[in-house]
This record gives sequence, C-alpha cells and structure tokens, in this order.
Amino acid sequence: MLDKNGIAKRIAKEVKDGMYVNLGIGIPTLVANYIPDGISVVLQSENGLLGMGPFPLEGEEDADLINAGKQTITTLPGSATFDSALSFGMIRAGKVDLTILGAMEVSENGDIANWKIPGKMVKGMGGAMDLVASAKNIIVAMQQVNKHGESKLLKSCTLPLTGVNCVKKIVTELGVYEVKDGAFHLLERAPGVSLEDIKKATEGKLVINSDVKEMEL
Amino acid sequence: MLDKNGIAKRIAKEVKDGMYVNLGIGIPTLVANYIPDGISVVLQSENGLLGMGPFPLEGEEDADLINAGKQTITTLPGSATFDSALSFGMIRAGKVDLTILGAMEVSENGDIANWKIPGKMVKGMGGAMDLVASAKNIIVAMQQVNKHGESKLLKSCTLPLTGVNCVKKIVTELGVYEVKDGAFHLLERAPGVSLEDIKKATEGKLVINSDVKEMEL
Amino acid sequence: MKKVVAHADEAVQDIKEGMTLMLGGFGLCGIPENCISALVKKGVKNLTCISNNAGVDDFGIGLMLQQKQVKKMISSYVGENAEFERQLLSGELEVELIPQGTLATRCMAAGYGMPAIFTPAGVGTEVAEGKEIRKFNGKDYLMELAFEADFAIVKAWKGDTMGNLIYKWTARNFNPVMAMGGKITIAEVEELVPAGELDPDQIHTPGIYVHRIFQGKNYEKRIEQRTVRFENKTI
Amino acid sequence: MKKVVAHADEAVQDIKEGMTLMLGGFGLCGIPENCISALVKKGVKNLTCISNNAGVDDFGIGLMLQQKQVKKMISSYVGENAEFERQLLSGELEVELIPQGTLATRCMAAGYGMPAIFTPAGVGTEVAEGKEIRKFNGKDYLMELAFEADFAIVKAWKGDTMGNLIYKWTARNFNPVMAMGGKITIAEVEELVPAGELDPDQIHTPGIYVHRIFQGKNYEKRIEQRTVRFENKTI
Repeated sequence: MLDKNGIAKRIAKEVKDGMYVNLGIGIPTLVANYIPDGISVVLQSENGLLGMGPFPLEGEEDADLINAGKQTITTLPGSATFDSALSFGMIRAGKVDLTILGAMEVSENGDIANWKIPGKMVKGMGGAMDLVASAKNIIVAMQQVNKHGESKLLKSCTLPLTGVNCVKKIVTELGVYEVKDGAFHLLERAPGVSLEDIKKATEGKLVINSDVKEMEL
Repeated sequence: MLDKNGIAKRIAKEVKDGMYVNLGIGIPTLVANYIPDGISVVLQSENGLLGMGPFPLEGEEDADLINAGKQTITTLPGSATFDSALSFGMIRAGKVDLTILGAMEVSENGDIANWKIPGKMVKGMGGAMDLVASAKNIIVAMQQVNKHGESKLLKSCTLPLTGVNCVKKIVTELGVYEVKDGAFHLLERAPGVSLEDIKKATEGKLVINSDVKEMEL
Repeated sequence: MKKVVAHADEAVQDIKEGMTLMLGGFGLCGIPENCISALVKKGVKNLTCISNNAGVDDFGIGLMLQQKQVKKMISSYVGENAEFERQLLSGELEVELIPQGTLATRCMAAGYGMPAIFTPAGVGTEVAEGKEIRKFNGKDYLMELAFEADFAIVKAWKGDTMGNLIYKWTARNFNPVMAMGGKITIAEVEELVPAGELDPDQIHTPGIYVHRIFQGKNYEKRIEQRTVRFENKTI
Repeated sequence: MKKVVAHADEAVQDIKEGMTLMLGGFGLCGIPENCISALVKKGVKNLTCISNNAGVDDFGIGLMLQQKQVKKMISSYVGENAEFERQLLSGELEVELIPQGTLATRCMAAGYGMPAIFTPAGVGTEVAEGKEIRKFNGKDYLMELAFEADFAIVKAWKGDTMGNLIYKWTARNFNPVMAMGGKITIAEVEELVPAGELDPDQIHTPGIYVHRIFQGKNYEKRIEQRTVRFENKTI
C-alpha cells in the first residue's frame, strides 16, 4: 500500500523528457520531487507561469510570484510569465502534455468529480474544469477508498461532475489503472496489495489481466 | 474646390484631444500633418503599433518599424507595439475612436466599397473590412467624382462592398457630408464650390439645409 | 490625453451603487489594494464583482464583503473566507462560480471585440446547464458570452502617463484581460513614469485600454501561503 | 527539451508536398528569410501558404512563387507581385482573400484552443457568403473557424533554447499568433541565447508553442517602402 509520497513517486514515472506538465494541488504537487534526474520537464502553473521551480528559501519569498495553490515559488531558467487567458489558451490548445490532479470520485467511463459536495460550502472549481476538458493526457492521483471504506472508483459518479470521459489513468494507494472501454484496467498492484484488496476497493467495472505485476518504484 | 491636402486639412478638424485614430493609406495619411497644436492624439497602425510618429529622417529608417502601408516610420514617446490579433482586437472592441479611410464608392445608407474592381487584379481587402465593421466613427476621404466625371456618392454601390451601413461622414473636394437616414446631408461647401456643382456630383439622395456655409480651413 | 489621476479616491469617485466591477488579481497576488481601500472608504454598495477570488476576511475583496458592499461575486474559487461563507449561507450574497479559464477568456473576449467564445470547460457538468452546446471536429464546446464591466480595476507594476502597463511575475494573472474588459479601466501602479520611459516592445497592456492611472502607495502585498524549502530539499 | 536545430535546412526537412504552412510577417517586415530560402532550396511543391502578404517578385514568399511551389495563398493583401498576378490569372495559383483581422484572429483562435470566433468583419459583403451569421446585442457577426497549419514558421528578434521568443517593433505582427497556430512551429531568430538570459516577464511567445528554433544568418531585412522626412516637415 502506498502513502502519498509513494503515489507521487509512481506518477513521476509517467513524466517523460520534454513534457509540459500541470500539477494540481495536494499529491500532484509532490510529483515534482520525484521526477528522475536527466529528464527535462517544464511545469505549468495556470495562474500564468511556465518553468515553475521549487519553493523559495526562507527570506527569498516574493509576493508577486506564486503558484495556482497561492504558495510562494521560484522560477527556473527559461521560464515565461503570461496572463490567465493565454494560460488557459495553451491548456485548451492541448499544448500542455500532461495534467495530474486529485479527485473525489472517478467513474469507469472516465468521468471525474472533484469540486463540489452538495450540502457543504462550495469553494469553486478553479481551473479544474478547464484542465480536464482540455488536457491530452490526464492522470488522477487519489485515495481509492474514502474514510468510510467506500470505493471512489465508481460505476458512475455520485457527486457533481468536473468533467466527462476524460481521465486516462489513475494512481491510488492500491494500484495503477488505465481507464478505457468503460472499465478500470488494473495495470500494476502496489507493494503488498492483493487482487482481493483491489476488487473490494473498486465499485466500478474492474478488468484484471492475468499478468498484473507489482509496481516498481 | 479642395486638393488632397485641403481634404486632409478639413478632416484634421474632426480630430479631438485624447482620441485614438487609425489613418488609412493615401489622403488619410496626410491628415497627421494638420492635427492642430496642443491636441494630443495617438495614431494606431493596424500592423501593431499605437503612437506612430512621422517618417524617419534619412539614415534613421528601421526595417523592423513600418506602418500598415509598409512605409518606414518612427514612434512617439508612450508608444506600444503588439501583435496583429490584439491590434484588430482593440479595433473590434471599439477602442479606436476614429477611423479615416479612402473609398471608391459610398452609398446613401453608408455602405462603402473600396477594395475590389471586378475584372481588375484584386489585391485584397487588407484590414479595411475589419476597420469599417468595427469603428465607432468612420470618416471617408475621397474624390467625389471619378475621372469620367461620374459621382461616387451613390444610391447604392456598384462595386463589391467593404462594409455596410457604416460611413458616418465624408469629406471630398467639394464638401463635407453627414451620412444618415438614407441620405448625404451637406454640412459644408468647399471654397468656391456652388450647390449646383455639388448636386451634379451627387447621384445618391442629397439633403441640403438652407444654411450651408463655406468651410473654414 | 489626461489619464493620470491623483489617487485612488479620485479614480473611483464615480463608481455607483449597482455597478459591475472587474477586479484583477489571483488570490491576494496582484490585487488593486489602493482602489479596494478607496471603495471601502466610499462605502458604495450593491456591487457585482467579477474577480477570480474573493480575498480573505481582512484583506482584498474580503474588506468589501465585511462592509456588505457586494451583492454578487462572479469567481472561479472563493477560498477561505468566513464572512463570505456566512453571507452566502444567509442568502445575503449571491455567488456565480465559473471555470477559471472561462472567466479569463470571457474578459479577454470583451477586449478583443468578440461577443462570445467556445470552450470545452464544463461540458457535461452543471456549468453547461442552459447553455448552447456546439460540436466542432467531433468535440463539444459551450458558447460563453463576453464579459463587460462598468469599471475594470487592475494593478500593475509599472505604468506610464499614456496608460501603458507592465506587470511583474505572476501578479499579471487576470489584470491584463480585465483591463481590456472595462468600459472604464482604472490602473494603479507601483511606479508611474513619464511617457517614453517604458520600452514599447515590453508593454503588456497598451494604454488604449486604460482610462485612469495613478501611483498607489503603502502596498502590503500580503502572502496567502508562505511556503519555503530548506537547503537540500526540493519541495 | 531539445528544440535547437542547426539551421533552416534541418528545421524544414520534414515539410512535405501538399502541406499547409503559416508564414509570419507583414509585407517584408518580420518574415522568416532563412526558412523561405531553405524551402526554395528544398523545392517542396503544392504548398498552401497562410500569410498576410505574398512577398515581392524577388523576395519573401515571392521566391517560392517563382519556383511554383505554392498551390494556394490565404492572405489579406497580395500587393505588388508580377509573378503572383501571372499565376493567378493563368489559373496556376489559387488565392483566398480574407480580412486581416479575421486572418490574425483565426490563427490566434487555434493557439487558444477556440474552434471558432465571431467577427463583424465582412458582414454584408462577399466574404460572408456561405458563412453562419449570428446576432449579438443587435449586431451581426460572422462565425469564422480557427486556422491550424501543419507547420508555422515565424521570425523573432531574440529567442532562447527553451523556445521563448521576443519580437522587435512592428516585426512582431502576425508572428506570435502564427507561432500558436502550428502543429509544429519553427522559429528563426536573430539572436539565440541560453535559457535564463531573457526576462520571463518580457517573453512574447512562451516556448511551449515553439518546437524548433535556430539562429538565422545573413538577414537582408529589405524595406518595401523606404519613406523619409526632411527636417522641419512632419510628413
């Protein structure tokens, strides 16, 4: 079973040299820590930056330089700033190769819900709807079960949707799934996780090929 | 009767302090020479410049700095450059207060034709269709009759249109006209021009108020 | 060409009850602090505010919310703001949440003279309800209308007396697109210079979009999420 | 992130017969001289060229016309070009003329992921024939589709190894919008610098839109209409 950093580490293996990548808030942010050496990746922050670097050293924070999570950040050589319209323009135009974000629920046909819980205070969708509607490749980082032990990989989402038919891959504490043909296709098991654990934690249609191996981190 | 410079001089009186103005090729370009002192006007060139200045002195031409007529130019303090999409964006958004351009024909309802003569080589409309469809205020600078002595202020245009129902004012060698309610309303006569001259040179509906005075330049 | 005004109070003097305002900024980054203070001082009420966020309780648009000056917020994310939440739940405040890219593009559309735009954001969600859907190349898009505001209020780093603006880092965010979307646009800048001092090729917002400009003062530039790293750790 | 190529020949090597190209520039200002020469040398034919103008007889796209490499031109103004006129009248060359703002905005639309835009340009004229007309706020607009090209070829002043571009004066023109409209975008620059040397706030085209970049050489930068004034005269 993976912890948050394990999920981030596994997702980092999906990041290839030369990619432009948008990382959401939470676990996706951690992915930046595990991008392999020798791979050159440009991180896009949808508030208007390409070439996001690590957090600043203490005393070097700049109020004018934040990421989409409103955290102080730095830039790397070759970065570029731009306004919010161009930022979402390049997202919609498919120029961002990979989007990694969190989710509350994903359905077997790739619908995603991650912005609103009826009855609770709604904070807003931010850029999530634009990202999921536009990205060529979307990987979701999430816990597979909620605190009541219920699966969040569903037949169909119960929460209001963020986007439809868009999630391509999911990495959870239990495994890696490809979403296609209306099912969650198990690609890899997390270390120490049995197929039985995975079946119990998946409400939607699950496809398990005979040769599912444990993931390497 | 006015010559080209006279037409430009008369049009310059329409330019008010603080205006953003787009000048077309030909007589409109000359208007810049007659803008009164003490009036601050910003000239827009649709190839991507606000704050166009006069032509450069010899030896100071820069191949990277031209106007929409492809002539070498200079810039004035406070100028700004931008791309062609933003340039026409500000035109469409009505931020350019006044557009001055030439025409082959204008009709009594304000249609304009200035880009194509059937049977002749067609060079293209350039930015004219965008300008006439968008500008809040359009003044046409033109000769009122063609070389065969035929009127170019018509009931309806015979040439392919550039835009419909858009011309607000016309200044010709013979007079100044407001275009409204389906007629050319004579506002001023050029020096030495009789009402008879004007009637002969106007094919479209002409409205002459009793008190039309000679223009002051 | 008289665009320079003395201070924020003069810039906002004719903003009236019931008007629609655009306010630049992302979180607390790049917000027009001086104009917000002037609006609070002025006390004008019943405003519709188009802004990506709604500030925090004691800063940014949060200050206007405290004074109950806002009738409606149009935002993509309203963040952590107790007074905002109280007013929303009590029904005093109306909120329209729209996707961030849609918000930015609808402002830009006004500045580009485009009455509507097409975006895939929100297709298949409650955002699409009541909106026209149209297919291009096999993909569905929503038609969204341009936003125009009575006043757009933006913050830039430098500006000149012709209204040309330059922004700094990610404090640019919504400011350029909102500057284009105002019938009247007010810009407050950290440094106001004479025309001719800024490089024409480096202008982010050409002055044609800006009607009033002044040099602001006492910028607090509060940081919402101060996050630092320690040597030898990446994040 | 390997965007830097050695020269124009390498940059255009996989441009094939029948492809659609966008070529930046306005008149002869800001045109990709090196890539045009490489295309002439390569001799690839049957091209559709989206470019505001068509060059002159012996420079710019005119050089490609001389070699009969262009099947179709999509432009707003084709200017003075005898060979162009000859090919057009003989039926060898197809020409589609579209309003300049529409041309720019259709390129931009591709780069912003907007499949179509609305513009009033051309309403009531032959440009509107066969197009959808739609009324917004009482005014008619044409719906025009985004342009996408197999290759966009642009010229910038400075660029870095990440593909970030900065343009000079009015040599910017169509280059930034075309840079956004190419499936593959090639940028030639007068000066190529290492990543980190350009100010991030001053980038006109972010590198995400640029796939190949090289430092061009022997720029002629021909002036089409050299116009000068004499002291004490304004124009």
